[in-house]
Amino acid sequence: MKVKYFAWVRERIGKEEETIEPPADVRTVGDLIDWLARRDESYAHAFETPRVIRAAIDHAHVRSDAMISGAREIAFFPPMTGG
Amino acid sequence: MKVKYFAWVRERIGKEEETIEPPADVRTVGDLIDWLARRDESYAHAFETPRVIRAAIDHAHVRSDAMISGAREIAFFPPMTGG
Amino acid sequence: MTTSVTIRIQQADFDIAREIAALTQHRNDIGAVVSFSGICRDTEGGASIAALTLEHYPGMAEAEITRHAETAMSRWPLNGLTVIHRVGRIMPGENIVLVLTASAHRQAAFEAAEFLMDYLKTNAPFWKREESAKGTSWIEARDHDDAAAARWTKS
Amino acid sequence: MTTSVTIRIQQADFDIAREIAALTQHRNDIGAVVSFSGICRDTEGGASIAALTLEHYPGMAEAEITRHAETAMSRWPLNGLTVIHRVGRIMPGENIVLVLTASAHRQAAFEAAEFLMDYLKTNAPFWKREESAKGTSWIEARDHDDAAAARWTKS
Repeated sequence: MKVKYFAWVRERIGKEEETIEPPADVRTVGDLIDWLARRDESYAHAFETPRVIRAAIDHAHVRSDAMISGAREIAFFPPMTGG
Repeated sequence: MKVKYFAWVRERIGKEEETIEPPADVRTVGDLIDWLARRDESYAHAFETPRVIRAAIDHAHVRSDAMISGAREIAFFPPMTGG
Repeated sequence: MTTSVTIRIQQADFDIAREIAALTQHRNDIGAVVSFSGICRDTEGGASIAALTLEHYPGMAEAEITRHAETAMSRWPLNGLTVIHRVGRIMPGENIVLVLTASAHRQAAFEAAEFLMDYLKTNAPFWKREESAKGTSWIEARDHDDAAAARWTKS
Repeated sequence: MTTSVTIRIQQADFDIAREIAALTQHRNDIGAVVSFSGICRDTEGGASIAALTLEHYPGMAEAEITRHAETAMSRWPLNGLTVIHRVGRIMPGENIVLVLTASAHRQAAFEAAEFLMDYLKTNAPFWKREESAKGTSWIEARDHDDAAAARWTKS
């Protein structure tokens, strides 16, 4: 599945997007955050405060307990500050 | 004192303004409406429903119990429909 | 904070973009501008209308709008506001009234604009007469405009 | 009642007068147009800023705004609405966002514009980075924006 990062999540990880293949036991958005955070220091830094991370699956906001199976695109970003 | 009329009050009375000298026992805006309504049929028609008549003394909204002594200009008009 | 206030009663149409530019130019402390334009509709209460004629009480109209503008400025942190009310004959599709409010924050700009419009509807001495196929008649005040204005009265 | 909806995300500035004209032309059933323009201020939380850079999530930003536009149209009797959000580098005094709502009645136009702005602030995937003398930093979301958006949720 494709993962996208925005704002300071993107800056900390150092990339805009990537394709990942998480193991089968990574079932929810929260699981995916934990799994990504263990990859290296950049990811750990980006996801150090999971509480403030927002997520979207296929362009719709989701909570951390949302299931990721079937997702084409998952995005992680900080709270939004548009408008 | 000068009296001004607007909208259908003006149309019914048939004049925009006039100078009047009410007797001393005409003390309030309500008294003045009663006194004017007795003048002739046009005034009676204009003031036939005193409840809907709005009044202003010297450019400020007043209620029917407001005293008219000292007023330079008194205006009568229907409820406002601007905006 | 300087506050610029513009109040005009005029026959001529207004240009919203020009009025916004006048309110915001040469300053960078404004974060939010709300504009309300009231437009003449071609129906009123279900009946088709050909035109409106707006009558006002010169002197008092300006005084009432100024008083409410001062109330708005004391109640909300505004950088400026503009009220333009047209009078005379106005055709469907044409502008009737413009209220502009500018503030650092959106909530203040929205609330002040609503407050000014609610009071213009109920307290500013303007009267609308409509022309239709049945002749001309004065538009009646609506109770829900009074109710809208009453919500700004502190209890 | 036909409803015209325009949603754009663009680098270029917008022209409020042109957008209002596009929303209202060739129709005489609109009685009220509310516009909200959000403008880049030269201070943010007391500190001076030199510029903002707006980042967005292409695809999702349009989808979110469209979703909220549809909610607004189902909740209020609107003749049309326009949302334009700029992205890229924006200097103090420049426009950031425009929301226009048109309705037969002023209350609907005001409420729908406030609703859309509150949701844009909290739910639309845009992020502001500010440039100041101290370097660049991401602007933090404010709790009172979440509170403002929450008031539209039916309980």
